Amino acid sequence: MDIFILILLRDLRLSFRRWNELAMPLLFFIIIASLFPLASSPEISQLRDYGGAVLWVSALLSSLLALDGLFRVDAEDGSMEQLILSPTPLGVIVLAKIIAHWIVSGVPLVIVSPLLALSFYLPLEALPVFILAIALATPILSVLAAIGAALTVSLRGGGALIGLLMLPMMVPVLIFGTWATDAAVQGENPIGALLLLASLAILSISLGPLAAAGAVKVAME
Amino acid sequence: MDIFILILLRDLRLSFRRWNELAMPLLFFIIIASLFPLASSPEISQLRDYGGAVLWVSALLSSLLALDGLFRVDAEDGSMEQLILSPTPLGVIVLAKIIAHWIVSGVPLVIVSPLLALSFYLPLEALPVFILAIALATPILSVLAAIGAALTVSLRGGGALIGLLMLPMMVPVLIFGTWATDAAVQGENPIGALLLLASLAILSISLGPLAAAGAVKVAME
Amino acid sequence: MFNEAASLKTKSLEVWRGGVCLFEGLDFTLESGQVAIVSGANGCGKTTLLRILSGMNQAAGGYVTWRGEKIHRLNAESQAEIAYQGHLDGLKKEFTVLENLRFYQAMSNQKKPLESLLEELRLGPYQNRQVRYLSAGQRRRAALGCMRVKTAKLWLLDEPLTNLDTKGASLISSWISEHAKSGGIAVVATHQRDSLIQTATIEIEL
Amino acid sequence: MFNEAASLKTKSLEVWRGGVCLFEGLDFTLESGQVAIVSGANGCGKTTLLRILSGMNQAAGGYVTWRGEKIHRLNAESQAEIAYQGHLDGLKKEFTVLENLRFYQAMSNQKKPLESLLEELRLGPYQNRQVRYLSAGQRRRAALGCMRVKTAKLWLLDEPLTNLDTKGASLISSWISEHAKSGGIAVVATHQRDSLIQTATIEIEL
Amino acid sequence: MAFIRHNLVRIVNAISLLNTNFWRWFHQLASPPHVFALAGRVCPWFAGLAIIFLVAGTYGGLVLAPADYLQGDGFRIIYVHVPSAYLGMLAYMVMASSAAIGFIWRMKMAHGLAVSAAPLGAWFTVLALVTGGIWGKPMWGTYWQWADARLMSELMLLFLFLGYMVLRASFDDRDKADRISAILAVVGVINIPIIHYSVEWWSTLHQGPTIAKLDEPSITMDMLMPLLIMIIGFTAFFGWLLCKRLQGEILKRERQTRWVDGLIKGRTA
Amino acid sequence: MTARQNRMILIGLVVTGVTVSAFLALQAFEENLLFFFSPAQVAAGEAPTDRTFRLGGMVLEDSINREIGSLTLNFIVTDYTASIPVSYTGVLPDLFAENQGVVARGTLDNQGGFIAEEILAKHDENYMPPEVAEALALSEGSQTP
Ligand code: HEM
Ligand SMILES: Nc1ncnc2c1ncn2[C@@H]1O[C@H](COP(=O)(O)OP(=O)(O)OP(=O)(O)O)[C@@H](O)[C@H]1O
Ligand SMILES: Nc1ncnc2c1ncn2[C@@H]1O[C@H](COP(=O)(O)OP(=O)(O)OP(=O)(O)O)[C@@H](O)[C@H]1O
Ligand SMILES: [Mg+2]
Ligand SMILES: [Mg+2]
Repeated sequence: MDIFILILLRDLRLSFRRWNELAMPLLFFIIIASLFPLASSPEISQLRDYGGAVLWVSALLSSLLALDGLFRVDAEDGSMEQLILSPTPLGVIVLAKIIAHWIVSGVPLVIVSPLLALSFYLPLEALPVFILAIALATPILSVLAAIGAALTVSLRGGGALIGLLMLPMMVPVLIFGTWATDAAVQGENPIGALLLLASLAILSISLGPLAAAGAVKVAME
Repeated sequence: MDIFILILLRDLRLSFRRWNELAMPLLFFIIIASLFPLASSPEISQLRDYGGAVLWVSALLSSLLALDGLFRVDAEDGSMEQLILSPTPLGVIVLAKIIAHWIVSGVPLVIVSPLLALSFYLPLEALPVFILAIALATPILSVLAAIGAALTVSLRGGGALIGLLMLPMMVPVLIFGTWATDAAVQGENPIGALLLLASLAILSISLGPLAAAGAVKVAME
Repeated sequence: MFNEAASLKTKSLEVWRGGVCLFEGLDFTLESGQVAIVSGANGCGKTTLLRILSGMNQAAGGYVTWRGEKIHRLNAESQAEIAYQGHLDGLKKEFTVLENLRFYQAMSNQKKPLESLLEELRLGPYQNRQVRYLSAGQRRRAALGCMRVKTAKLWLLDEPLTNLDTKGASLISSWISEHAKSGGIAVVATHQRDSLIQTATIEIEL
Repeated sequence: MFNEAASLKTKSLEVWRGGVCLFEGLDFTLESGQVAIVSGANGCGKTTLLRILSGMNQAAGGYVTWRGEKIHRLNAESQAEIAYQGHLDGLKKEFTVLENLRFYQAMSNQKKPLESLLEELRLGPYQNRQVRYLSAGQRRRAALGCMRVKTAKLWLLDEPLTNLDTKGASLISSWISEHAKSGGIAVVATHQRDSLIQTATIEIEL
Repeated sequence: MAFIRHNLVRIVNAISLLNTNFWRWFHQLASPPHVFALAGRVCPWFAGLAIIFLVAGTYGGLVLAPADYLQGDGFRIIYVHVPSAYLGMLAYMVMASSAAIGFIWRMKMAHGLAVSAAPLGAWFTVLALVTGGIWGKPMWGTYWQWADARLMSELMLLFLFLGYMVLRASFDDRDKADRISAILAVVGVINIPIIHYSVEWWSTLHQGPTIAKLDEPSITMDMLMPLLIMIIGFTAFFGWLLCKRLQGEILKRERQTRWVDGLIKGRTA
Repeated sequence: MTARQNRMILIGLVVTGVTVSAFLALQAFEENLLFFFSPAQVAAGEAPTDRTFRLGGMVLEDSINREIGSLTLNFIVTDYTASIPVSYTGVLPDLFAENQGVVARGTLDNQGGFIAEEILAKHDENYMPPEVAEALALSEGSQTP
C-alpha cells in the first residue's frame, strides 16, 4: 500500500515537474474543441448537433496520446527494470501509474468538460450526465490505453499501434458515452448507458493492470 | 544536394523501418473521421455540414502530433550532434527531414482525403479543390510543426507546447483551408484561398527550415 | 523466515540470443561473502547472464535459484534482497539526485539518513540538482547510490565502473569488498578487470 | 584551399556551467601529429571542453580556432575535417550496423569498401543486425566505426573506451596512434588513462 | 571635379564618424550597468509624459471631443481601444526586434528588453480585445465573430505573447530560453502585417483604417487630437513600464555581479 | 561546386521563395476573399441558394418598415448597383440605420428575397460630429441630385 502511494506520488510529481506534459491532454482537448467552431461556420444549431461527438472523440484521442509515454519513459531510462525487480507486484505498480496518469490527464478533462459542453451549447440539464459519463469513461480509456502502451513499450513511436490495438475496445466506451449524452440532451433516461459505463470502468480497473503488467514484463525481456 | 537526398532517404527508410510510426498520422486521421459518424447521429446533411471541419482539424492535429519526434529522436540518440557538425548547412538537413516526414505523413493524408471526403458526403465537384487545399496545407503545417518541435527538442513532452506555440500560425492555414473547401462545396470561386495557401506554403518552405535549424542548434547546446 | 542459506546457484544454464548459443552448461554457486567477476569479450553474454540471474530474462535451458527458490518465482522478502544495476541508470532526469535516492530508499522501506552516502559519492554539492544537468560520471555515481540504499544481499552489477573516475572506481571496489565482508554476494560484469579483481573470489570467463 | 596549417588552438578559454566556473585561461595548441589526453575527475568539464572544441557549445570567454578560423564559423571544407564522438552513439537503432556506417560514409562523401573496417571492429557477423539488438560494447564499436569512416583530420573523442573489451580498447588506441602518425590530431577525454597514455603527446589535466 | 571629390570625402568622413559613434553606442548597450542607468534616467521622463498626456487625453476624449454623428457617446471607447491595439502591436515589434538583435549579436540586454516587453504587450492586447468586444456588442450587435480576420489575428497576437512567455518558462537555463524564444518571436512577426492589413485584404466586419493610412484621416480634427494625445500617452506609459521592468530584469540577471552588490549596498547605506 | 557557390545558390533559392510567395499573396488579394456577398453578386446569381451566407451592403434610404404588432422588419440592402429585400425578426444593433453598412446572415427565399437570422451593423471608417455629417450630407446631396 505504501509502495502504491509512493509510485502514485512519484508519477504525479514527475508530471508536475514536466508541467508541459501535464498540460498536454487538457490543451489538446481544448485545441480540438476550439478549432472546430473555427473550421466550420459556428452556428449554434450545428455546434449543438456535433458538440457531443467532438467532445467524445477528443476525449478518446487525448487519453490515447497522453498515455503513449506511460511505460516508455521508464523503460528507456532503466527505471522499469528497477520497478520490475521490486518486491511489490508489478500489477499494483502499474495501477498506481495509471491512476496517477488519470489524475493529471483525465481529471482536468472532466473539469473542463462542462465549459466545453457549454461552449458547444449543450443544454444545461444534460450537463451532470455528461460530466458523469466523462468521469466514468476516462478511467476506462486510460486503462485500455495503458494496455496498448504496455504492448508497445519496446517499440518506438508506439502511438499508432496503441490506437490500432485498442480502438476496437474503445469504441464501446464511445458509443455508451454518446448514448448517455444524447439521452440526457433529449430528456430521456440515461441510466442504462451510465450503468454500462460504470461496469466497464470497474471491470477494466480490476483486470487491466494485470494485463498491462504482464505485457510490460514480456516486453522488457 | 546529395546530402539532401541522403537525409531524405535515411528518414524515409527509418519511417518504414518503424512502420507503426509511419501509420500514426494516417490512423489518427481515420480514427477521427470514422469515429465521428459513430459518435454522432450520422445524418447526411449534418455530416456534410461539419465534414470539412472534421477533416481539417484532424489534418492539423495529426501533423502536430506526428512531428513531435522529428528532432527529439535524433537528439536523444546522438545523431543530431553528428548532423549539426556535418559540413552541410543545418537548414538543408532540416528541410530534408521535414520533406521526408511530409512524405510519410502528409502524402498519405492527401491520398485518403478523397475517401474521407466522400464518406462525409462532400460533393464530388468539390473534391479536386479539397485535395489541392489539403496538399498545399499539409506542407505548411509540417513546417510549422517542425519549428515547434525544434523549439521544444530539449523539453520532454513537447507535444502540447508545440500546439500552444504554433497554434497562432496554424490557424490561418485552417481558415484558408476551410474557406477553399466551403467555396468549392458551394460552387464559388476558391482561387483566392488556394493562392493564399500556395503563398504560405512557399514562404514556410523557404524560411521555416532556417528558423527550425537555428532553434535546434541552440537547443542542443 | 529464510530457512535456506543465502546462496545463488545456477544449474546448467544455456543461453541463446539471435539464433546463436552464447554459452551452455554454466554451473556455479555463490555463498555468502563471495564476489564473482564476469569477464569476456563484447557480446559474449555478460549482460544477458546478469539479467537472467536477476530473473528478468529467462534462460533457454537450466535455471537459477536464490535461497533454493527459482529466481523468477521469489516471494516478496527474497525479491527485496536482490539489487540489479544495468547499463541504464534508472534515474529520473527530472528529479534531483536526492529525490532519486529517496525514491529508491522508500521503495525498499529503508530510512537511513543520506548525508554520508552523498559525501562518499562526492555528490553533496549536486544533491539538489536535477539529474539531467549532471555529467555522465556523476549520473553513474547517483545510480550506484540508488543501488546502495536498497541494502540488498545480492548485488548484480553490469559494468559499474563505466564513466567513473579513479576515485569513483576505487569507491565502488571498496563497496564490493565491504559488502562481501558483511556477508553479501555480488556478481559484477566488467571490462576493467584490473580494478576489481582484488575484490573477487571467483572469476567467470564467458 | 587550406592556407593555414592544420592546427587547433584555444585562447584563454573560460567555461561556466550551472553558475560555477569549471576552468578558465585554458590555452593550448595542437599541431598535426599531436594527441591530447584530457583527464580529470567526474564533472570537471571534459565533455563540455570537447563540445566547445567541436563548436557545438560556446565558451563564456576566449575562443577556439581551427586552421586560424573561429570554430563555430568554419566553412564547409574545414568543418568536414572534424569528427566528434560523444557519450551518445549517434547510431540509429533501427538500422543495421552496415546501414549506419554507410550513412555516415555518404555524409562525408567517402566511398571506400567497409569489409576491413568491420573486420577490425569484429562486427563482421553482426553487420546486418539492427543496432538495437547489439550489446553495449558492440554498439560502441559501431559508433567508433562511424567516426572512422569520415576520415577526418581532427578527432574529438569523449570516453571512447566505454564498454569496450580489452581488444577493442587496444584497437582504438592503435587507431589513435596511426591517426597521429599520418598527420591527424586527436583530443581524447578518458578515465582509462593507462590504456591511452602511450598514444598521447600532451596531457590536459582539468 | 575637385569640389565634388572634396565634398565626397567629407561626407564619407562624416559617415564613418557617425558609424564609429554608432558602434560605440551600440556596444555600450551591451553593458548591463550602463543600460540599467540609462533606463533609470529616462524612466521619470516617460512617467511624466504619460501622466500629462493620459490626463489631457482623457479630458479631451471624454469632455472636449464632440459625440459622433452616428455612434453618439459610445464612440468614445475609441480613446482606449485604438491606443491599446496599437500598443499591443508596438510591444510585439519591440519584443521581436530586440530578441532578434539579441540573437544575432548575442546581446543579453536586448533579450532582457524582449522579456520585459512580452507581458506588457499581452496586457495591451487583452485590453484591445476587451474594449473591442465591449464596443462591438452595441455597435455591430455581437461581441465576437470567429470568421473576422482582424479579430482572429488579434487573438492570435495574444496567443503569441502567451506562447513566448510559456516557452521561456519551460527552460531552466536563461541563456537557452533567451535564444530559443527569440526564434519564436521572430517567426511570429508575420502576424503583425496580417493584423494591420486584414481589414483591407478581406472584407470584414471590423472597420477599415481611420488614421493609420496614407490618405488624410477620416476623422475630424476635434476628435482626432485627443486620440493622438492618448496614443502618445499610452506609448509613454508603455515606455515607463518597460524601463521599470527592464531594470528589474537586469537586476535579476546580474544579481551575482559586483556592480549589483555595490548598488544594493549603496542603497541600504 | 564549391561551398561558397552552394551557399549562394541556397540564398538565391530562399530569396526566390519569398518573392514568389509574396507575388502569390498579392495575387490572392486580387481575388476577393469574402466575409460577405454584395447585392450585385447575389443578383448575378453568385451567392448560394441552398444554404446560409452573409449579405453585406448599405441599408437603402426610406426602405425600413416594421410589420405592425411584431418584431419583424423589412428593408432593402443595396450596393447602388443592385438591391435585395431583406426581412428579419429580432433585436437590432444600435448602429442599424438607413444609409449605414449592414451584414446580414441568412438564406435566400425563392422569390429572390433574403431572410436574415442575424443582423450585424458595419461601421465605416468615418468619425465626425453630427454638424459635420449634416454639412457633408448637404454638399453631397447638392453634388448628386
Ligand atoms: C473584439 C473586437 C475588436 C478587436 C479585436 C479589434 C482590434 C483592433 C486592432 C488590432 C486595431 C489596430 C489596427 C492597426 O493599427 O492596424 C484596431 C483599430 C481600430 N478599431 Fe478595433 N477591434 C475590435 C472592435 C472594434 C469595434 C467594435 C470598433 C468600432 C465600431 C473598432 C474600431 C476601431 C478603430 C476606429 C480603429 C483604428 C483604425 C485605424 O485608424 O487604423 N474596433 N482594432
Ligand atoms: N546543462 C547543464 N547545466 C548545468 N550544469 C551542467 C550542465 N551540463 C553539465 N553541467 C555541470 O558541468 C560540469 C561539467 O560537466 P561535464 O559533462 O563537462 O563533465 P565531464 O568532465 O565530462 O564529467 P564525466 O567524467 O562525468 O563525463 C558538471 O559538474 C555538471 O554537473
Ligand atoms: N534482443 C536481442 N536479440 C538478438 N540478439 C541479442 C539481443 N540482445 C543481445 N543480443 C546479442 O547477444 C549477445 C550478448 O549480448 P550481451 O548484451 O549479453 O553482451 P555483453 O557480454 O553484455 O557485451 P558488452 O560487453 O558489449 O556489454 C550479443 O552478441 C548481442 O548481439
Ligand atoms: Mg553488456
Ligand atoms: Mg563527460
